[in-house]
Amino acid sequence: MSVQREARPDEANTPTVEAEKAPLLSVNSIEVIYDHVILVLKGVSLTVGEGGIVALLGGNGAGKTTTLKAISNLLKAERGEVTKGTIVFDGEQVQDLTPNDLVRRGVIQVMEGRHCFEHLSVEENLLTGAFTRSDGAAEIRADLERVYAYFPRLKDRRDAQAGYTSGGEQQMTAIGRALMSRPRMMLLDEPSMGLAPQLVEEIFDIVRQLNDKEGVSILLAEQNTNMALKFANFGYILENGRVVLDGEASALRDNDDVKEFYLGIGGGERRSFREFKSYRRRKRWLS
Amino acid sequence: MFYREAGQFKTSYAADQAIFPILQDRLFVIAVLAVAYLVIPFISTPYFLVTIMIPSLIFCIAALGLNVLTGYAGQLSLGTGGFMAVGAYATFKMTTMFPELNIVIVFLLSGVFAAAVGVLFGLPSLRIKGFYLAVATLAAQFFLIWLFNRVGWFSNYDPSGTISMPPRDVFGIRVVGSGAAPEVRYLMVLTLVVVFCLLVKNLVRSRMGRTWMAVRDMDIAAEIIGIRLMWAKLSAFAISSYLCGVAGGLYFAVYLRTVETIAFDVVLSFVVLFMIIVGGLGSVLGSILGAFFITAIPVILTRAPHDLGIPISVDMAQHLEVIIFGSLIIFFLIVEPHGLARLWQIAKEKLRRWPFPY
Amino acid sequence: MQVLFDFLIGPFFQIFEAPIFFVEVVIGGMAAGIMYALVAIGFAVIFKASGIVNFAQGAMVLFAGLTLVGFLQMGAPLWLALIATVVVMVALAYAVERVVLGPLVNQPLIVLFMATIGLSFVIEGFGELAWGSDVHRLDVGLPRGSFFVGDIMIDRFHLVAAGSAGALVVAIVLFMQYTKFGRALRAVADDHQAALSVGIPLRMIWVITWSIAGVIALVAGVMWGTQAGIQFSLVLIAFKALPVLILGGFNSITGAIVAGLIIGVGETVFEVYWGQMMGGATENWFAYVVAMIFLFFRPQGLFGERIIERV
Amino acid sequence: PQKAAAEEDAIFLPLTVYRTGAYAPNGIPFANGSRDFLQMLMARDGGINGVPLEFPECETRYDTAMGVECYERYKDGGAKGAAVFAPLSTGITYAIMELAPDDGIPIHSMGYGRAAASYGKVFDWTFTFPTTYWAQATAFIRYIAQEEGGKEALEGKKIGLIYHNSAYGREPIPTLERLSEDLGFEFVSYAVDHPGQEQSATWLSIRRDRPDWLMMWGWGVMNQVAISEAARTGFPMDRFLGVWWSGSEPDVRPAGPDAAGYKAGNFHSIGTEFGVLQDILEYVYDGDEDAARENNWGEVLYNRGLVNYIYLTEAIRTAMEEYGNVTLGGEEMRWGMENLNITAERIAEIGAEGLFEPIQITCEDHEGRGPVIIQQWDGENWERMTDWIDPMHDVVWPMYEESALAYAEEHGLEVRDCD
Amino acid sequence: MRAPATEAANATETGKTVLSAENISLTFGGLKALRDVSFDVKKGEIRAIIGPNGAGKTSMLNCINGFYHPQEGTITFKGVARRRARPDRIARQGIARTFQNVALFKGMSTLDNIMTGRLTKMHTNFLLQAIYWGPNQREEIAHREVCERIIDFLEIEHIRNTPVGRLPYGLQKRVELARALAMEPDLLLLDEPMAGMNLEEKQDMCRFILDTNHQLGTTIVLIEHDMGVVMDLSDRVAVLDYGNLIADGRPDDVQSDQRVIDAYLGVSHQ
Ligand SMILES: Nc1ncnc2c1ncn2[C@@H]1O[C@H](COP(=O)(O)OP(=O)(O)OP(=O)(O)O)[C@@H](O)[C@H]1O
Ligand SMILES: Nc1ncnc2c1ncn2[C@@H]1O[C@H](COP(=O)(O)OP(=O)(O)OP(=O)(O)O)[C@@H](O)[C@H]1O
Ligand SMILES: [Mg+2]
Ligand SMILES: [Mg+2]
Repeated sequence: MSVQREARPDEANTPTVEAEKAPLLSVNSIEVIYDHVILVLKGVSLTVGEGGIVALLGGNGAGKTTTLKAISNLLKAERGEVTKGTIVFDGEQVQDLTPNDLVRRGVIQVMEGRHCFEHLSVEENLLTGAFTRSDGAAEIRADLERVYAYFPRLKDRRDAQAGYTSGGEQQMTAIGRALMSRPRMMLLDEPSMGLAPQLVEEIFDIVRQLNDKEGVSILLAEQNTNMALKFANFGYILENGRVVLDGEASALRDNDDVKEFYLGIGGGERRSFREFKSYRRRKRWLS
Repeated sequence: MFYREAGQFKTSYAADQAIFPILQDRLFVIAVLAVAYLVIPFISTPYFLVTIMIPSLIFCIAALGLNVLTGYAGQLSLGTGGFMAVGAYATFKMTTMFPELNIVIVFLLSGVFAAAVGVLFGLPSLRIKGFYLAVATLAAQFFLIWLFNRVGWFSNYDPSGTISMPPRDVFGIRVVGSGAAPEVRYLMVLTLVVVFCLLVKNLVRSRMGRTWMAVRDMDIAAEIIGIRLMWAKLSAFAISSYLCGVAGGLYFAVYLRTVETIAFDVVLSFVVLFMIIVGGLGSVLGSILGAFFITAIPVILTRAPHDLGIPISVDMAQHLEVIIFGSLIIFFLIVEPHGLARLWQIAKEKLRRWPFPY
Repeated sequence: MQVLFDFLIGPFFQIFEAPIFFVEVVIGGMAAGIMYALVAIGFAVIFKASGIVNFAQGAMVLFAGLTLVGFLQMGAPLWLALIATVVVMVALAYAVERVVLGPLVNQPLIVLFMATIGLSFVIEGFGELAWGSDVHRLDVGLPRGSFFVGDIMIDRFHLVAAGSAGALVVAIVLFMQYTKFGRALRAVADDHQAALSVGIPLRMIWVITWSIAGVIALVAGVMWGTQAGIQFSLVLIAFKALPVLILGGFNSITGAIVAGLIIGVGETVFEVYWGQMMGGATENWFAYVVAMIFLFFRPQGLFGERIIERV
Repeated sequence: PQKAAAEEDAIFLPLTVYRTGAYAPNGIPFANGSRDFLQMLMARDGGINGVPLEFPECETRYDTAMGVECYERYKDGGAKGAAVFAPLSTGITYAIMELAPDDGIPIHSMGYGRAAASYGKVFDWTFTFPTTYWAQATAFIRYIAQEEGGKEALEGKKIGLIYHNSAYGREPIPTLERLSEDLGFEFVSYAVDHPGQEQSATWLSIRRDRPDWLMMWGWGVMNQVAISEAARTGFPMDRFLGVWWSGSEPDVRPAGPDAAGYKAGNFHSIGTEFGVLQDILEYVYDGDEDAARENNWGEVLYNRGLVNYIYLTEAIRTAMEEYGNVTLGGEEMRWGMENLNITAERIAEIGAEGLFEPIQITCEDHEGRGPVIIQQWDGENWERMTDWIDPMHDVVWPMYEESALAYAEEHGLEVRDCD
Repeated sequence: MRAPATEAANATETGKTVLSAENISLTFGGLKALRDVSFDVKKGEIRAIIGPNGAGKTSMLNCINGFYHPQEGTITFKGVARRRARPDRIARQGIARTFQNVALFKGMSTLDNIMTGRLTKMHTNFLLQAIYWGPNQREEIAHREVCERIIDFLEIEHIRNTPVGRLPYGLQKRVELARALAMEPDLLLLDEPMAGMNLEEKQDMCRFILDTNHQLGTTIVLIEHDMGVVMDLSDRVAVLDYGNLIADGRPDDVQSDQRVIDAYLGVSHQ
């Protein structure tokens, strides 16, 4: 699987190229408020080009999940709303569409924390992903096999009730379920969370393959900065509901601040976790 | 800006843990109490006292009870009517068996019987959860009503099984039964409500309350941090039914003065449940707001056409009332699923930030 | 001693002495049970698809019945009245979704439950407002009267009830288990947000579910209405369906019918042989107490899905 | 509409009705009868002896708490407060009985409520005329005895009672138990819980016990289901007797022809031929009989509502003889009720000849010992089938007294001296 | 906070076994979640459990704190063997844990959540609680002080009164740790405490774990998928795969074990 990595040259997209061809998704300074009072996003803008992999990085509570939910229109269910700004997908404003419309247009989100349908079997979970499709049972069957090929473990557990599968299995189910909708764009919210290292790699590989072979664009919210920057070609860093830094993945990787705070290799080599004797003194771009 | 905590620093944990740590809240509560004690009894008509204030206050206690169980301990119950019936019949039996016993003590004691019954019917909660439990508690509701209907002893063998409250005095003042002034009844119930609110508020911010809330929010995790689920759930049932029992006693003795079992049928359970949901689950304030809201709205709606001079027939009015009442409930649930208490909180939040939107 | 004997042994003597009568009691119980099941299925469908205990099911039974009678009284032929009623029930489902469920997506279930109680008020009030509070006689030509098999009296009407309940159950189970919509329905019940995220249109699913429940309500309304006229009290049969529902497992359609039979037979036998000794009218609590005791051993009911407890 | 002119000095007669809820089918005709009669009085006579009447309706839904609210709302209405309350539900009667004496408002529970309230020495504010459940029970037994061929024939017979499991339904039980001891018949009872839609178990029990006669104290849907079940299980309909609240059109209509033969008690007569009903047709409906029928004109419960207010308006007239033609309050009304004496001539004058029997109320006797009839459903109409039957007053009066005195004891009431 | 790391490390070497699980087998229906697993935890050490997803790590913790009852095998804690005991009893014996999927009490504030950790240590009866003032208040304040120290320690002062449901994931995990610490356990079970955190936060978390271990002498069992963390923090590592214990030993040894690489780490890991 790791062979795949070389297949993708690092020079894929430069910012200028991004800007030139109309981006698939662009989020233009959106503001999000929860519960009518809690202002969470304070003007976030980002773009994802056709076929791009864009990473959304940032600490806890920075607003990554909120951003993704704003795009896929899942905020309403949490009493949140986009009060300012626009979201454009494929040349069309999408803030007022239902999630169903968005899935039909090819935007699907893999939610943070798995959210499998507990009482459905793994296979049924996957099949629900194909809800919006109408291209016939055979196609769906084939896609199911494709997902099983990506995640053999799921094939073993296909008849298990999803509620009783392990965390990793649930994560795979959730991603597989999203794949079943044949998306053009996937919003992945922390796909690596709670996965074994081997699996993390696998999942990122799969993500890249999807991107590569099937042209799925990807917006990826991740804590695992290391991994994310390795696979993405562009990145945004969120802090406190604002984008504080963006740039090409390679550029970000070389940024000193990013190194220090997100990669843990500030000032040279990776340090042991044991060595952080005193609590970190935070340096922030903003705030 | 009007409502600020800024500048009110706490220098001790004791001060931080006071019931109303914020000055404005304290003043507000004092004002409300002053109005309730010093203004309302003197300016309101007996009608207002008897049909709105007294039942609302009595329902405050019942709602408080159910809120302990459902709002704090997370055990959905539809047996409230049954537990209230236990309180009512206990009040009746005790006061007829021991006519000399101070009636307030009778009220307080009758809750104890309800608590015992509550614990018994709470036993299934050790295994059953959520709606299953809710439906199972209906067993209490139906069984108890049947029992009181059935066994003549409970109604002193009244041929129709109806119980009615004999007059009783406290310190020479007639507080219940024929001849009791609405003001006196009101003040007695008000005092009980204030006392119970205080006690329950204290309970829920102490160990007991945290135990309940932990069980409510995630019983598995609660067990794993060392909470004895059985004890936690049964204590919630006990205290909840105690309050419901007292409320039932008052409902019978102070409000209706005579009841047959149907007064405690399942509709009553739903009414109380409405109160805590519309008022706010897990909130003492919510219980109070909910009780007043749900008691007053139908009365207001029933009267509205008459008072406004709209000539519609009573049945039309009643149908409209039912529709409006139902819609109001849905409306409030949509506006704020966490109830009036949360609306109140949000309002305070807004005041705090005023004039800034966020 | 005598009391104990009367209570523990006596009834069995009675059963033994008059076995035919006992069979009739059992049949009577089953008939009652089927009638409960008809209402319980409506609850189960909505629960299965949204995790909501739809308290308004009773009101929907009344509303469906009233609407049907209303159309019949306006002179419509039966088939037209039935179709028109179904249309009204679908419209109701749509309205419910628009006004109540849509805005309450992702709220705690108890809030939704309460909303359905509010809804039941609205439907009740509206039904009575539109069609009046009188008792309406409903006769859609279901067979009445009884015949004898040996010495046992069997009511034709009950056979019809059993048949329609059975047909409903089979149809719904097939739909739930084997169609895309059925699967989506169950997914929605598990996790609203996740369902939204994979593009299941919650609103449409709910309209479908509530329409199905509306049709079931119509069937139940016809059955109950034929028995006792269409009138307000139909709202209250919800309380007869609830114990059936928990005994069978909230989300099990098959459970509803099996539990209906168990409870119907149980309460009838108990009332006839024991209840009279205790002063009668035991049916109301008997079902609940049985369900409660049973749940103690199997908290998810007979056929309910296992309650998943993990950390 | 007519009241506007003289609202100031109108006699205030709030009507507690239930036109909605589970019991509405029975509540509506009663309410219409009461309303139409009073409207007719206003239209025809402008009130009573020139004093107008004001009679707002208040919906109780047959619910005690709502009934109490109605009472509280209307007790001080009008110029001098409510003259009288007819709560129209046993539960509400019980509740208001505790309140009304404090407010000086008499209560009239006509054929419902607490039977023992007939004992005027204790219950000076409550009136039960013309008869009570207890009396009805004895009248039924007397009727059955008649049919069976004498009291002696009751020995060894089995008589059942199927009843609404509430204060109302349980009222006749002590009486029937007493009679079963006295007369030697076996008494069996079957409780049906509110609302009573499912009675298959009950009827299986009845099928097993095979009582010779069955009485019913039912209300609302319970009546309809019981009558259908009786027909279905083949119970001989002409041996099935309902109390007067189980004997109206809505009760038998759903069962339709199957219910033919079913009997019920009544304390007034049925039909539309009475002068007062014709007056209503003329003054309220302008002779439009269809409109009148639409409003239940002439139905059993309609007539009952009407009779109720004939009694009360007669009591008003009686009081006016004492106090003059003025607006009456509760105090005066109570006097009028306690001195009520409706003679046969007066009944004829009202245009109600044969509708009900003469009655006289005294300080001690608030019931008036009225007689009852038995009526029968022929599948389409109710037909009166017996003459007036007197209840066994020698049995019930001691029971009233005993029960009333016990109540007085418990509530520390004084027993009036009526002599 | 000054206890030298080396000392503590030495202590673990010599520490005696506080918990031992012998031949644990756990099945769900047909699925064998744990097969004959034995392992022990020594006093004062940080013991890691790793393994691929679904290997049975969480199940192991569940067995240890009594939420699952293994079909076979015994668990001995502080010398007392047990077979079936309710989780609350075990908590009272001194085992606390955090959960893989945050299991906080969502309706309560951070402070209240942490206070729930003290519940087993509070004793006033309900009447005193209802009256509040007096003994109950004194007790509340005493425990509040303990909790405030933990809040300080974990640097979550600013969210003291926030309902935990609104907190971002990482902070929730920290509150969970705080709640477990408030129980003052002898053995602390941490189930993926760092999942969903960024590096900075992981560093903090590591610091907290180490300090807990050193300062309070708490024995820790840790499940974690971040190999860096596991290798750096733990004294010994057990590796599970499909319910089998496939390796157990010092981090370096485990890391180079071919079976572990195949089953878990994957070829690409350094
Ligand atoms: N439903 C909600 N109501 C109120 N506030 C919320 C809600 N959901 C999130 N927030 C707040 O919004 C902020 C951003 O949260 P969000 O979940 O988007 O962060 P995140 O970057 O995804 O963090 P993490 O890495 O922990 O997932 C947080 O401070 C959180 O407290
Ligand atoms: N209560 C249960 N019922 C049925 N199966 C279960 C249950 N709990 C766990 N399992 C199964 O046991 C296996 C081990 O699960 P466990 O949660 O212990 O894995 P894990 O090692 O913690 O994995 P992860 O790293 O993904 O969290 C999984 O296949 C899971 O599906
Ligand atoms: Mg997030
Ligand atoms: Mg795990």
